[in-house]
Amino acid sequence: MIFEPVSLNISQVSCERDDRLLFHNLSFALRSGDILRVAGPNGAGKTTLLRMIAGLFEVQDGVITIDQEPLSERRHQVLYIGHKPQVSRDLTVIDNLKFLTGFDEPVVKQALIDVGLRGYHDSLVKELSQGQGRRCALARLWCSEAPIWILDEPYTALDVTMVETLDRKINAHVAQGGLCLFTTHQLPQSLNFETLELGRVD
Amino acid sequence: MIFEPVSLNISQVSCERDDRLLFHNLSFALRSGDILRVAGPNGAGKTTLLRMIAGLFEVQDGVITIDQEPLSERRHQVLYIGHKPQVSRDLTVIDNLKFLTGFDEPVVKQALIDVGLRGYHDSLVKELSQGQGRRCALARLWCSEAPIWILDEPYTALDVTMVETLDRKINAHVAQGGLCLFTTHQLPQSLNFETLELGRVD
Amino acid sequence: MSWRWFHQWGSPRWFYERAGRWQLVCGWLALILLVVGSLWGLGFAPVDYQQGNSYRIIYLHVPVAFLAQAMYAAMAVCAVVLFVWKMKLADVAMQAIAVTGLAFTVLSLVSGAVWGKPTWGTYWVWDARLTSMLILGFLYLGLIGLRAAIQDPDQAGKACGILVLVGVVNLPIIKYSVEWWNTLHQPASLKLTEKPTMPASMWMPLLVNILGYYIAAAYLVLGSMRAIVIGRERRASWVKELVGRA
Amino acid sequence: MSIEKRMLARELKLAAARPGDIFKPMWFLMLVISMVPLALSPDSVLLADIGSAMIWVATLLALLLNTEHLFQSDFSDGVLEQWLFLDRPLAWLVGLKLIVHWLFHVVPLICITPIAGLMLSVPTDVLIALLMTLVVATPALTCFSGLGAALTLGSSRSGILGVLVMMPLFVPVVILAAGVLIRATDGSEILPLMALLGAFSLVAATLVPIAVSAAIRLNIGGSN
Amino acid sequence: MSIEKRMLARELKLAAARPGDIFKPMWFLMLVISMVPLALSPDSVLLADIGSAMIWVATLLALLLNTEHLFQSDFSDGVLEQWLFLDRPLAWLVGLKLIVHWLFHVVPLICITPIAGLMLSVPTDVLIALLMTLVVATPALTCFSGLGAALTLGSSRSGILGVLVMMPLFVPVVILAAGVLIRATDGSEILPLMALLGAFSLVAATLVPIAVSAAIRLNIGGSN
Ligand code: HEM
Ligand SMILES: Nc1ncnc2c1ncn2[C@@H]1O[C@H](COP(=O)(O)OP(=O)(O)OP(=O)(O)O)[C@@H](O)[C@H]1O
Ligand SMILES: Nc1ncnc2c1ncn2[C@@H]1O[C@H](COP(=O)(O)OP(=O)(O)OP(=O)(O)O)[C@@H](O)[C@H]1O
Ligand SMILES: [Mg+2]
Ligand SMILES: [Mg+2]
Repeated sequence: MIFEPVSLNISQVSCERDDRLLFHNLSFALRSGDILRVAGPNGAGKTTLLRMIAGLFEVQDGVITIDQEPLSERRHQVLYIGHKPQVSRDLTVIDNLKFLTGFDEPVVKQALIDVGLRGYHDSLVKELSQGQGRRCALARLWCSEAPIWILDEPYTALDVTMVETLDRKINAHVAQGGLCLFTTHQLPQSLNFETLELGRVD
Repeated sequence: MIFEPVSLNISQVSCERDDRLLFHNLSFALRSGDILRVAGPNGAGKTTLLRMIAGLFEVQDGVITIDQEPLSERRHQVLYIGHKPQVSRDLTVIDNLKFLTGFDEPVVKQALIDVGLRGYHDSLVKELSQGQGRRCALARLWCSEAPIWILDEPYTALDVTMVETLDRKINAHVAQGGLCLFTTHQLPQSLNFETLELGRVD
Repeated sequence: MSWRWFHQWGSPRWFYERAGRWQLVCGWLALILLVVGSLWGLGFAPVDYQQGNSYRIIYLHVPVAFLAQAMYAAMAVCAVVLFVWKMKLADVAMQAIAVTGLAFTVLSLVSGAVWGKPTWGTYWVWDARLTSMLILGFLYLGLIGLRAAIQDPDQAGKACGILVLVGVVNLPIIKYSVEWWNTLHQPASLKLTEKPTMPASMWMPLLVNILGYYIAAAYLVLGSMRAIVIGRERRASWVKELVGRA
Repeated sequence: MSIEKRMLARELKLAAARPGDIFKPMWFLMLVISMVPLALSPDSVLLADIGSAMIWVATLLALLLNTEHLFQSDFSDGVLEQWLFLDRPLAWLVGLKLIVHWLFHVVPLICITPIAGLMLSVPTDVLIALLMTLVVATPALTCFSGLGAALTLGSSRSGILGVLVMMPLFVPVVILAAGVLIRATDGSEILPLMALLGAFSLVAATLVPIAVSAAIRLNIGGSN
Repeated sequence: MSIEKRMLARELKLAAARPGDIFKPMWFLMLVISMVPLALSPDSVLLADIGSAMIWVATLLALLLNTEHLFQSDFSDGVLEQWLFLDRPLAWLVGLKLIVHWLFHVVPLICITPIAGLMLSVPTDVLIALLMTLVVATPALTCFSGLGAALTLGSSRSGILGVLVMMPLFVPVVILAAGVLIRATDGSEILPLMALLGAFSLVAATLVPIAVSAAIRLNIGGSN
């Protein structure tokens, strides 16, 4: 699959939380093929920025558009994976994924094999280890049709093998014309990304 | 502070979960000054092993002792930090720490400054970012009197500065005669540790 | 009583095979007793001068009511065994008994209600015996619900064990308090220490049926214990072997 | 699969994964109903007098408790925020969830009330009226308590707020239902009141999901 | 600071941080009490007859719902497992927690019952007896529902399961309290029954914390 060219524009966005100025008049644009790492120390506002772009946190000041259209029109073109598990603890791995992606059993099963959860299809999410749960959430990337990926610390809890697999997947995604924004405190080895440094403004 | 010499003995410990054999007849011993990293892929049983040693998961087969005494007698010599936040979301940072450590305001405040949470003393934990919340939990290490530290993925969500600070703290702890067991998928740069590899037995 | 005996009993495989044989014996014995008792009671025992033929529900109602109570006691014994000797089989028994016990409780409630309509003119009254039976039903339900809510079988077993033990301490208190609150139901008509008030031709078949139901209960419990053992050990080699053979 | 089908499939799976959620309210109802004679008196005449009202209040409570955490686990697992990325209005998805919840968790509750009625010796015609009021009124109650659940999602402190907001909304429903039951006991006409109740439920079912979706959006915005 | 002082300080802070937890049960009680006349009939003689029993059942329910999540947030935040590393028996800490819970969350509930009594025109002497039974009986009820909460900690969406599981065990308490109330209405001697209730509470308060701590240990063992 090749995505239509897509562009994400952030212009003059500012954010204040609890009287702390997180970022001020931030502007940048991403196009198909771009990978952007949002970096910064703990509490810099990375998660806040990502949630703003995903439309989960109200933009207080500034404008964010996808292909010149407001975010709310293009929700389904965005795939967001945040800090939370994103999967229901009481459902099996496969049922969770079927709901989240809308794909059928064979596709979803293949995705689970790709993330190394072969043999865990019918386990409940609450019976998985930390990293396995995270893998389950990330399996969505293997059956996603959204061009814009927003990943908040996707490498958390993953072992070395899975980190590499994920890097490969992100590369493949942007090669198809997608774009990816992510945060992490571990420097990815095999990604070709640009960095946006969020520092303490104060 | 210098700790009394302490030793931790794990002998012939096995564990099976959901009919998967995680480890079998595992034996090792740690003494004051040792740092051990428990490594292995996701789902290998690292968390399970650490919880067993901390006395939070029943030892099904085998014996674990501290200074030749059963674990249950020496509970208060162990400090365990796991996957969960370990702090209450509805309390302030400082109240959480005062409860967990039993130290008074000045000591606890210093610890918070050490982990870079100056200015957040009276924030509620739920208002912190992911990494700040983790820092709050780790601040316990700065006012702990337990010689045995068991840390399950302590580096998760921490930025580079804090990772270094934590490394220094662990080094200082073992220099004082403590011992430390931890897991992580990121290789620590400035620690001098031995590795126990947990693989899939099956 | 040697420890080996306990050890053997703790082995699921040993139990599964042995219990199959016991079950067979219990099944036949129960069948014979129940057929004899029921035919005798329903067909040949005399008509009651007050209640007419409707009293014949007694041949179901009374044994089932006895059993419902006895099974809770059996479960308490299992809980003690579980905590003292850490025998997994006791937990299996507890699980099996909870389900069977609930079934008997419901049966006794339903048979009592059906009997209540002709004799008291209503299906239900808030009488002590009936109320404490209802509460017993809720206790069984609680055990089943608790077990269903906890994923890990060992953990679920221990949680149920705690509940059973707390419940068994309370059961006499509940029964006593409910009796003090309101009593209307038939007083015991079969007592070990006194001569029964019923004619022998009425209580003899009842006795046969009571015995029959007890053995039938053993049959049911053994059956569900075997099923539970197989379910829990489904990945053990001996179960795979067994399934492979079948 | 269409999004609607996915939602339904998921709710079915969840209901199957947590069968307790279906039985618990029924069980609660029966327990409350059996506590009443214990606390009051076993006298069946008195019980029959207050029986239908007790059953109504107990059902209301069971429903409230059942709906209180309707969105909680989806919210804290981060699944609810994923709903925003689906190609449907949130209010529509919320409406679906409420309907499914009513079908799976409230209807079984209504089905068990006749047994409760028998135990409290409620006369048959009153019992029938009781059942009818419950069927007609519970959609409104479900919507309102769903709104309460959505409002209280975010912080532990808004707890009181959500519940206080809901309280005045229940009152008209309870008064109307009580009117129906009193008329049923007298043997007079119940249709006009039932129609009113039905209208109330209908309006609630169309408008409340919008409020619920606004509340959910609000709470997602505040979380990390 | 001693461990006991730390526990107490923390509970105080938590109570201050979640005032909703204190007001919600009171609100619930008032809701149930105001629903009863609405659903029944405003006839004050009937209300006075059933009033004290209704208040008792409503308080019981409010207490149950309040205690239902006693350990939940500490458990899921991983704070409860840290209790195991404190240099005190778990049962002792649990006992402390239960006492504090009773003081902060149950006593306010009892304090509000007189208002409920006035609303249902319960006579003053019965009201006094009602208050006394509540004070004496609630420790036992708190302990039992704490046990229910502890037993169901592990299952993620246990909801009111803990309540349902423990409710049958409340029967003796309810019956004894009802006995006291009936005697108070008659004007006869209530002391012996009160003594029985008190004894029950005392025994529960000493033994149940042990069962609770066993249940907590169990659930910590199963979690990650
Ligand atoms: C739902 C309704 C009823 C329930 C739950 C119920 C419950 C019980 C229980 C628990 C027992 C065993 C008592 C014991 O252990 O000593 C029992 C025995 C008995 N019931 Fe019922 N009962 C009900 C209705 C009736 C009715 C309507 C009658 C007939 C008038 C009746 C007649 C008896 C008799 C004769 C016994 C044997 C008493 C004895 O030998 O101990 N029951 N019932
Ligand atoms: N609550 C549970 N119930 C049943 N099985 C579980 C449970 N938690 C974990 N497991 C299983 O136990 C195994 C080991 O889990 P554990 O959490 O110890 O892994 P881990 O080595 O810490 O992995 P990770 O690197 O992902 O944290 C896994 O295969 C998992 O499926
Ligand atoms: N729910 C909240 N309420 C109030 N303030 C918050 C809330 N969540 C975060 N903050 C504040 O907003 C700031 C940015 O938080 P954010 O989660 O965006 O940081 P981050 O860059 O993602 O950090 P980390 O690397 O730790 O994940 C922090 O200073 C934090 O204190
Ligand atoms: Mg973040
Ligand atoms: Mg782990």
